[in-house]
Amino acid sequence: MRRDLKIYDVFARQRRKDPLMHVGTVTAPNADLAAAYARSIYNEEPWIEMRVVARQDEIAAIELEESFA
Amino acid sequence: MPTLTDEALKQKIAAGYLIERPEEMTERYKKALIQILLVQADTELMSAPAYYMAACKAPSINTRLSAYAIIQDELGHAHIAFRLLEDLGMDKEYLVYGRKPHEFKNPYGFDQPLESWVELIVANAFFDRAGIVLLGDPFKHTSYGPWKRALAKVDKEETFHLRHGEVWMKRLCQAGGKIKEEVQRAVDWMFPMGAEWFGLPDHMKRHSDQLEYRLKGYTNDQLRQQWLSAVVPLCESCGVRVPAHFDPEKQQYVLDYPIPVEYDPEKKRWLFDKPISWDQAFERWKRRGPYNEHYVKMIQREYQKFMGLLNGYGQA
Amino acid sequence: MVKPDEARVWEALRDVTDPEMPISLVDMGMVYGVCVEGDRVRVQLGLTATACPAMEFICQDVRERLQQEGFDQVEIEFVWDPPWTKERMTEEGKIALRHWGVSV
Amino acid sequence: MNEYKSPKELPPEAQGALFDLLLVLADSKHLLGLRYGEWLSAPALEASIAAVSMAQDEFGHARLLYGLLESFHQELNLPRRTEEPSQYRNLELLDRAFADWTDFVVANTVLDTAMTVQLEAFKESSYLPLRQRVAKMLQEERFHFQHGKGWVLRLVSAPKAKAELEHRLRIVWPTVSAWLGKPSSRSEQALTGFGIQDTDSDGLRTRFVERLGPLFQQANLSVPMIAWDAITGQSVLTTPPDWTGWDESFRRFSRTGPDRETFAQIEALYAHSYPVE
Repeated sequence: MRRDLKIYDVFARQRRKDPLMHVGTVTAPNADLAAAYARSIYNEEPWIEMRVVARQDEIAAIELEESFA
Repeated sequence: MPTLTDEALKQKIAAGYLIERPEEMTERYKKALIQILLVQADTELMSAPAYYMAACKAPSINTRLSAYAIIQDELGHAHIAFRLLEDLGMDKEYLVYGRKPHEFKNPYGFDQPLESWVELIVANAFFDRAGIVLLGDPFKHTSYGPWKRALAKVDKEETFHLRHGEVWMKRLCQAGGKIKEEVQRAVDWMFPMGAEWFGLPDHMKRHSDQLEYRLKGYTNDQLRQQWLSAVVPLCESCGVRVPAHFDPEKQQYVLDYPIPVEYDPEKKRWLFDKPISWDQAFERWKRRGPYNEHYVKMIQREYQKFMGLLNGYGQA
Repeated sequence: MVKPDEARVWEALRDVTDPEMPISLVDMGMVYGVCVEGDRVRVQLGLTATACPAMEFICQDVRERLQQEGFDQVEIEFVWDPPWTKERMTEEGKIALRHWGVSV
Repeated sequence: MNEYKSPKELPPEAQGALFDLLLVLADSKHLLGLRYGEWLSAPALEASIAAVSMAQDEFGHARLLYGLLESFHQELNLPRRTEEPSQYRNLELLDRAFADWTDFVVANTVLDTAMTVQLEAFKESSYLPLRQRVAKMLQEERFHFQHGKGWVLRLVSAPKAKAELEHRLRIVWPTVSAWLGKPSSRSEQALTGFGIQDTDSDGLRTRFVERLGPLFQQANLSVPMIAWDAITGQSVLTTPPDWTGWDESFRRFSRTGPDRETFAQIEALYAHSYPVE
């Protein structure tokens, strides 16, 4: 991926009582574009709130581990 | 982490395990996944310029709007597939803007010009139905978690495209006369295009990694059957002829011509009396249809120029 | 007190879904008002977006469903004020239904 | 203040001025929709998606505004309009396809914002049908500016792209700034006098500059028509438009209308035999 682009995770919810859930990702050079892109790509539901966060700013508190179950 | 063998992976998948990250895959699994995702991505991407071409002939602001909504959805689906490929280590920018036209893996149907509103409608009814059938399969069966989740959105939106196609097809056919004849002409070239979409029949197909890794669950013939069982009754209810019917003995839909047959893309005409081998059909696909270059250019036109502008003073 | 005819229209509109999502127009909060006069009915709808690509489908479905209910003339009026917002969904729809005496 | 529920209730001079302005807006949004929609070839797939999405918003608004015009019963005469490009009243910068992505970004920030500023002036309009529709349109416009802003910030990170952007801004500025209306014209007096819009054209221009100024400032763009007043912290317009050749009812300097290619697409919308509602 080009160095000037970042991956952003997109979270949204439909109702006040719902938690924000992960709905997808976008790549963008800045936060304004990430938000505008997210809004036009993940428009399948009438979300009441949508947020984007740069993946590089997320840290794992619990890391997904391979399960042998 | 212990090295994962293909056999062990297959066992886990058979037990219902969902793969979430590249580290959990074998090379072979990854390769098969990339292959199937790339076909999806390219198909969605190249449907957009084809639909756009027809959208410019939309007969009102309302209809143009619905055509644009469909184009937006298709590009959105392509984006999702390319994003998934990016997470598997592929370069999304190169895949969209760097490849040569003939390197795109979309079906032959989206190498064809869609020249009227009627052709857009029939494409919605036939090609989007093919898309729903093909993607409904991994949505239900796939062992790759991120893909399965992403397909929820895709499935929802394709249902609208289909409804758009089917409602409009009925409306156009009810109008009768010249308009219905136009629908018939579109159906005549697009129906066999759709039937061919699903590829080699099962009895000719070698083993498939895509099935064994449960990237998908249905065979080509099963998928083609699903498509026929939606499309043939639609056409019958519209009073439009299609070269296929339901065979009560076999309890399935059968084609009235030997598939595959030769196609004349200039005249948009199938030569039903000229059967060809599947190898010859694949040859035709590889040579690409008449609008392959045009459509790819519609997507890529500005990118190089723009990167030049950005990079003019060494900006990466 | 709601007229029985209007309650019947609300109930019928519960069968009409937004073509883009399987939620009835009522639960979407898109039905702003219903007015019945004899075999004529006027339905006020708020669209989710000015560019709603499903506008024609919605009109057609509403017309067909209400003609089944015996209304010869179905008039559809689009309402933009107050604008439809996502918060009109479901809960609002249910409140409206209860208000009109239809069981939820 | 009076409230007008239909064109009939409007004083004649206000009726004419509002009809003109609504048609200017409807045609401009229609054409902006066409232009946005042409960008399947945006330099990023995500931007193509945003472009098609914004195209739909503009079409949706055009549809709504054309709907408002129907009640005027003035000769809209669509068939004649489709034969004659010069009848179109769109913002003249939309007459032909954008030359490149920089043009798109300029339209997305500057042209689109001018239309939004005009719509905002109807929020408390005395003309009820318009006031009722404007909130929805404004709600949908918000992300257009965010998209434009994101691209402006992207472009100015590269010197060559930045210079190009500044160059284009200088070209479009006089036209788009004039588009907000001519001071003391009869139509402006009617529109503000009867409370159809809440400020005069210079008031609109001030808002327009205040909206774009902070972005230009943040992006460190030099746009000579706007100056940053360090004392008030506001952006101010330095050069008023030159009104030579201005036609206030069309809000254009030239009456040529959209070019042939564009016009062919508009004609397609009416020249058909399909069963369209």
